[in-house]
Amino acid sequence: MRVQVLFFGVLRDLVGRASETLELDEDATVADVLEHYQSRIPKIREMLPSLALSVNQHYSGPGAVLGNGDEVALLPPVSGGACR
Amino acid sequence: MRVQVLFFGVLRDLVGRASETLELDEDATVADVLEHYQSRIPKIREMLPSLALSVNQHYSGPGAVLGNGDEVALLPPVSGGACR
Amino acid sequence: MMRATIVREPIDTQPVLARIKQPEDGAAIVFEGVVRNNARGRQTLYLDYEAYEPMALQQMAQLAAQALEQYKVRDVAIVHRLGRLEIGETSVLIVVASAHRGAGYDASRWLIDTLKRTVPIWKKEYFVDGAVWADGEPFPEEITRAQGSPSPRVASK
Amino acid sequence: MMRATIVREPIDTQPVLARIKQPEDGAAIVFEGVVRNNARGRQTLYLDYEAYEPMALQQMAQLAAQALEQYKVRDVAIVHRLGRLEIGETSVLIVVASAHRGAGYDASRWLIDTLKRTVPIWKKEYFVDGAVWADGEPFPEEITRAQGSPSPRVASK
Repeated sequence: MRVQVLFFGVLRDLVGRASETLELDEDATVADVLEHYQSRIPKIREMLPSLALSVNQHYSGPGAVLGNGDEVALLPPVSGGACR
Repeated sequence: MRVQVLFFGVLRDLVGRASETLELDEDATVADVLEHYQSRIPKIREMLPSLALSVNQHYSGPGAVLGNGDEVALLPPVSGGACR
Repeated sequence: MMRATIVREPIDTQPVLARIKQPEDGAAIVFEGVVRNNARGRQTLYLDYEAYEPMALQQMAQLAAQALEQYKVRDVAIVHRLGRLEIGETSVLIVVASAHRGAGYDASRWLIDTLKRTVPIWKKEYFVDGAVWADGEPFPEEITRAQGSPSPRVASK
Repeated sequence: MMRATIVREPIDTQPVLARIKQPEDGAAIVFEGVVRNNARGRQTLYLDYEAYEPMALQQMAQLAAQALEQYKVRDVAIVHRLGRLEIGETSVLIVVASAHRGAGYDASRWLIDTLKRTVPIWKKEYFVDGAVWADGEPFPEEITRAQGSPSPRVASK
């Protein structure tokens, strides 16, 4: 099955693109997506404890099971608003 | 000596005017001004614990000694702003 | 530019806010007190605000200065309107500009809370069946009352 | 009328405030987050804001609904701007209308605090000598992290 993976902020710079399509086994989870990018871009490994995840635009955990056509996003700590 | 006495809000309605000039003995205090209006308008007596006073536009107590030309005001609880 | 002003025309928030914001600010907090269509369950028609104007202005300027010092905000503006106000109109505007938002919120809230208890302004509420002076909030401890507060001269009599 | 909006043009506070105020309100509280001319001691030139737009909009709408429920305020509006912002420009606007001011201040503060930690928007800061993605605030407890948060499926591997 195929999922769409989106990258934002510093992650987009690291991956070098805003999104890509990933081919995964049936019953793959968000953790499998993370595994893929960790091995491709080692720097992502140390960022994991601060990253959040979403599936189809809702916050989600690494255990979430994916379906064909799902939209997964890797989200660095957010920084909207202005002042601290 | 003479002082100018100002009335605001509900006090102005009670006294029936916004200000008047009062003739006082030398060394009179704000308490003497209060005494004068209490005897003239008994209803003011029961309001005293909630009223504040000013002399020359600064909050003041009943003990303040007055001088010729001073401006004394009797101030009901204030209600500026809008909502509670 | 004055930090405290009293006006008799409708209050226009935008120019006050625009004037106060500076490049070093990270937050602007605006409070508008608005005339409500009801008071204690009765339908309000309109309000009349009156002030002991020179004293009110002085008190407002003093509150502004105190807010800058106590809350380390960069600038504040306080505007109060007098005269007849219709429902929905703004009677008081408080703008605070600050590098950090926490201090801004704290200063704004302290300013309106303190203004409502210490600045000599009174409102008369008009209903279909009559008008009354609004019950004010009690003066704070620090302000001596006409009776009941300790006062050396009176006590020694 | 939408309670949450994302725009790319300058935010104009006045119409949002005018639209939201109703006769039953006694207080309107406005928060504007403004682009500062400095960050951690360095002089900022400008900022770029980007968002995961559909999710950000959903999150903002959810925050608005939660604020109405938790704080009993009458209405709220949240506007965030994206793209390039110059110093002094408003990146986020939060307007709360309420019968009572205490609830209004509480809701306003909760909204900006929560928005800054949960709404997927990121800013890049441009300085004379380069650009960096701002360190975001850590996600709150309730949001599971990619690693380190308890998650049944991963734990059973």
